Amino acid sequence: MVNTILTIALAIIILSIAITIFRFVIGWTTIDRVIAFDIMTISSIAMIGIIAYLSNRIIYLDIALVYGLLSFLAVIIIAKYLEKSL
Amino acid sequence: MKNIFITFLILMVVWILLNNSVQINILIPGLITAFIVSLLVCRQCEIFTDYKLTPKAFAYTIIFLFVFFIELIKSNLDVIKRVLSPSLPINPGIVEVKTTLKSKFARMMLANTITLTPGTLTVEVKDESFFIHWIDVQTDDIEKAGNEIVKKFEKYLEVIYG
Amino acid sequence: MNYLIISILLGIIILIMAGIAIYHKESLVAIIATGVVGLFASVLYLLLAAPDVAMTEAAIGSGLSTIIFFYVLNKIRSDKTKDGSLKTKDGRQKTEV
Amino acid sequence: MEYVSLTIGFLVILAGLWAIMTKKNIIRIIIGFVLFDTGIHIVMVALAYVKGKAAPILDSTVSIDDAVNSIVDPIPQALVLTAIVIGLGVTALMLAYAVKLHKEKGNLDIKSFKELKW
Amino acid sequence: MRNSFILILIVAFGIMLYGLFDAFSGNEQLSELAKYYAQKENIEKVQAANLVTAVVVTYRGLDTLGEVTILFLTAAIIGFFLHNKEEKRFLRENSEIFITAAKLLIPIIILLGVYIFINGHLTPGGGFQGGAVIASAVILMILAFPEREFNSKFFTYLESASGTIFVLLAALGAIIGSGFLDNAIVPMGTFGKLVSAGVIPIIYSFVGLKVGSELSNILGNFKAVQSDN
Amino acid sequence: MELVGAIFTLIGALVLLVASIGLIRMPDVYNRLQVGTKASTLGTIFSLFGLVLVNPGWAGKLILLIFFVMMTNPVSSHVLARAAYFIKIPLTRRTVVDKLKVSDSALKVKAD
Repeated sequence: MVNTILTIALAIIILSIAITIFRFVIGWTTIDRVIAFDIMTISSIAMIGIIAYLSNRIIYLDIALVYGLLSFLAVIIIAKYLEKSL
Repeated sequence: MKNIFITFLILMVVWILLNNSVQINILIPGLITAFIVSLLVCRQCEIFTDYKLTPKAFAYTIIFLFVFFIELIKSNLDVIKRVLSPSLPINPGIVEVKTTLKSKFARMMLANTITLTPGTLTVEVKDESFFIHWIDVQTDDIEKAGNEIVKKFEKYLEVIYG
Repeated sequence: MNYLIISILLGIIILIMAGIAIYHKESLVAIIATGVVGLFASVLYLLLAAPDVAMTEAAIGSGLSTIIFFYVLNKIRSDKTKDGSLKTKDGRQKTEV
Repeated sequence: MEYVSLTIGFLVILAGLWAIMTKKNIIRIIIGFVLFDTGIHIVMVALAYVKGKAAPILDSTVSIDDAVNSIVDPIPQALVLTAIVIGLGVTALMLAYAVKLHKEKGNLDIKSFKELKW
Repeated sequence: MRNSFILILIVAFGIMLYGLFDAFSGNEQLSELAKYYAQKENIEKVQAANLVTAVVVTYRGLDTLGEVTILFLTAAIIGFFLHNKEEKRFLRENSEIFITAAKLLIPIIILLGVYIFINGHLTPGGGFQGGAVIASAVILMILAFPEREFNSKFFTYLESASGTIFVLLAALGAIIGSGFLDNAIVPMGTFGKLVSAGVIPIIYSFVGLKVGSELSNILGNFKAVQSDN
Repeated sequence: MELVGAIFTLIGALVLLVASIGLIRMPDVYNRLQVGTKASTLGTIFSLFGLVLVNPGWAGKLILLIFFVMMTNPVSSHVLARAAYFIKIPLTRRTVVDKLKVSDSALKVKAD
């Protein structure tokens, strides 16, 4: 039962990532694309958490931590690049 | 000195949470690492000086977290309502509010809280003015907007950080 | 556990992103798309039971190399605006190199 | 699942090769190289997968006694791990050359570098 | 015209890859070498719970040494190519919020990096990933405080020191133990705990420091070359 | 208890879906940034909190992850909004007031 619900949640997250990709493709400005990138990485963190539960390995959560760190850094560096103050 | 101690304490808590256990053979490398790291970065850890180590501050931290979570959930109901309604009821604008907080850390917490609560997003911080993008502008007066957005968190942060 | 459908969806995402990385006309978007390819490849490694590789790909292949790309792009752009061959109009960024 | 991953890997390799061969901008060529690299890594990890087995890290879910029958192949994973780091080094080196070339000629079009053309 | 030739080439390459794909029929069990590595007595001899780490550090330890050398050469060549004296540039001030957040996050990120490479024999991760995380802490520092000078000399010394210790530890294995990179030169500890697997966590820590300082040097060089416009 | 946690996770996933829909529907960059940041942060927090309820043994790392997301995501969106305002991405036509433009000296470039 729990596994079924979590699998459905995983599918919904993938769907939301697909919708975000639509914004990434048509995005009007660069900032829009960066927002889409941010949401994709944040959603991937939730996705990795659910995959970790379904595989029953706590060690997968380390990867989610690294993900969170690097998405933060990438967004900051893109913003500073756009401000021309890198 | 107090800075190094607070940094060390925070790093120890992070280490225990990372390892997810409190055995002695995990704690000892953690102690060494946290000590070295807190000595290495102590040049820039003056942000923790403002935290008051009193029971009252601790109690207010918990109340603040509670209020914050309620606002977070309210904000998302708000966002969901706005996104899913067909007419897209938005009325955006950038307003200015004033804060009296001095401590850097408290100001960061305030900005983060503003960003995560209903319909507001911090765009620029300059001295004591916060410029906030508000998705549903009700007033453009500095005082009234301040009452609407900032006051409910400011009173807790003032007690916690002084 | 059957991850088949999830891996197919991830594969479609990766291929779309690779297409954007090759064919989009702004270099900045191409670089972000390359980073996203690395990111979802890392989730795919996780499904293929290789957490070590997933962590390496997330930290190095998708994180640090994107950062280095941005430094280089910044360097190239700043030269270009200096000799005035590619002026920025108000607001819209021209980042094509 | 390993078939799907293998297909994705091969397609990404072809996309990267296409970018390397057709693009004129040096930055795009380097992007093609990165894609090629990622594709090869996906292929190698997919070849290491064993049906229905867990990651090669022993803890409470994978016991030491039954390790042979319950883990996937660790050797290609170790090779890919080193290959990714080397890939970063190669990419950084190529980008450094790109900066140098840009300083020489003022642009990055591959057609304007004719000195080594025979 | 030229593109069509390339297309034909790509299609030929694709057909070749399809041949590989066709011949592949999923693995049902491990290969012979992997079976040898996964046997109980061999795992107990090396004592690393993470078999990938066991392969990287002990069985294929020389590869790791060569790889670290390649990274060192890359850093040296990039430093040689891009060396510029850093000038003062006028940058826009950072947001105060971002600076405060960076001050809070930098120690936590460094601690995360140390956790990753100390636990390399128990959890996924190890020297290379931990080094990358430490390098990203350094880049966060560069981004948040652009007016501070990047101290590349410190990283050079750290890198040489940890590289030397790595080689010395490996050679010590050849002198005391049974061969180059033998991990039984210090007490082994109990399997699955943090203090176990002999010399593996120590070697991986130094690999992590070395990789971290090398990557930081590369990034610092790329930052320094910005300023000559 | 486990069922409650699973339902929490499902709600989190739905909130993430709302975030992506909002990204499509909103009219300008700042509104998209608002919706994106809030909904994605809360969606992730809900999902991870649901996993805490499902499997209390993992609480340590998951709480650290929640803390990390809560600290970094608002900061990155603030920096992004600042950059967007600085490079003069226009606000939508439905904007009623822009106080920042009045005191625009805050955003003058010092040199360059």
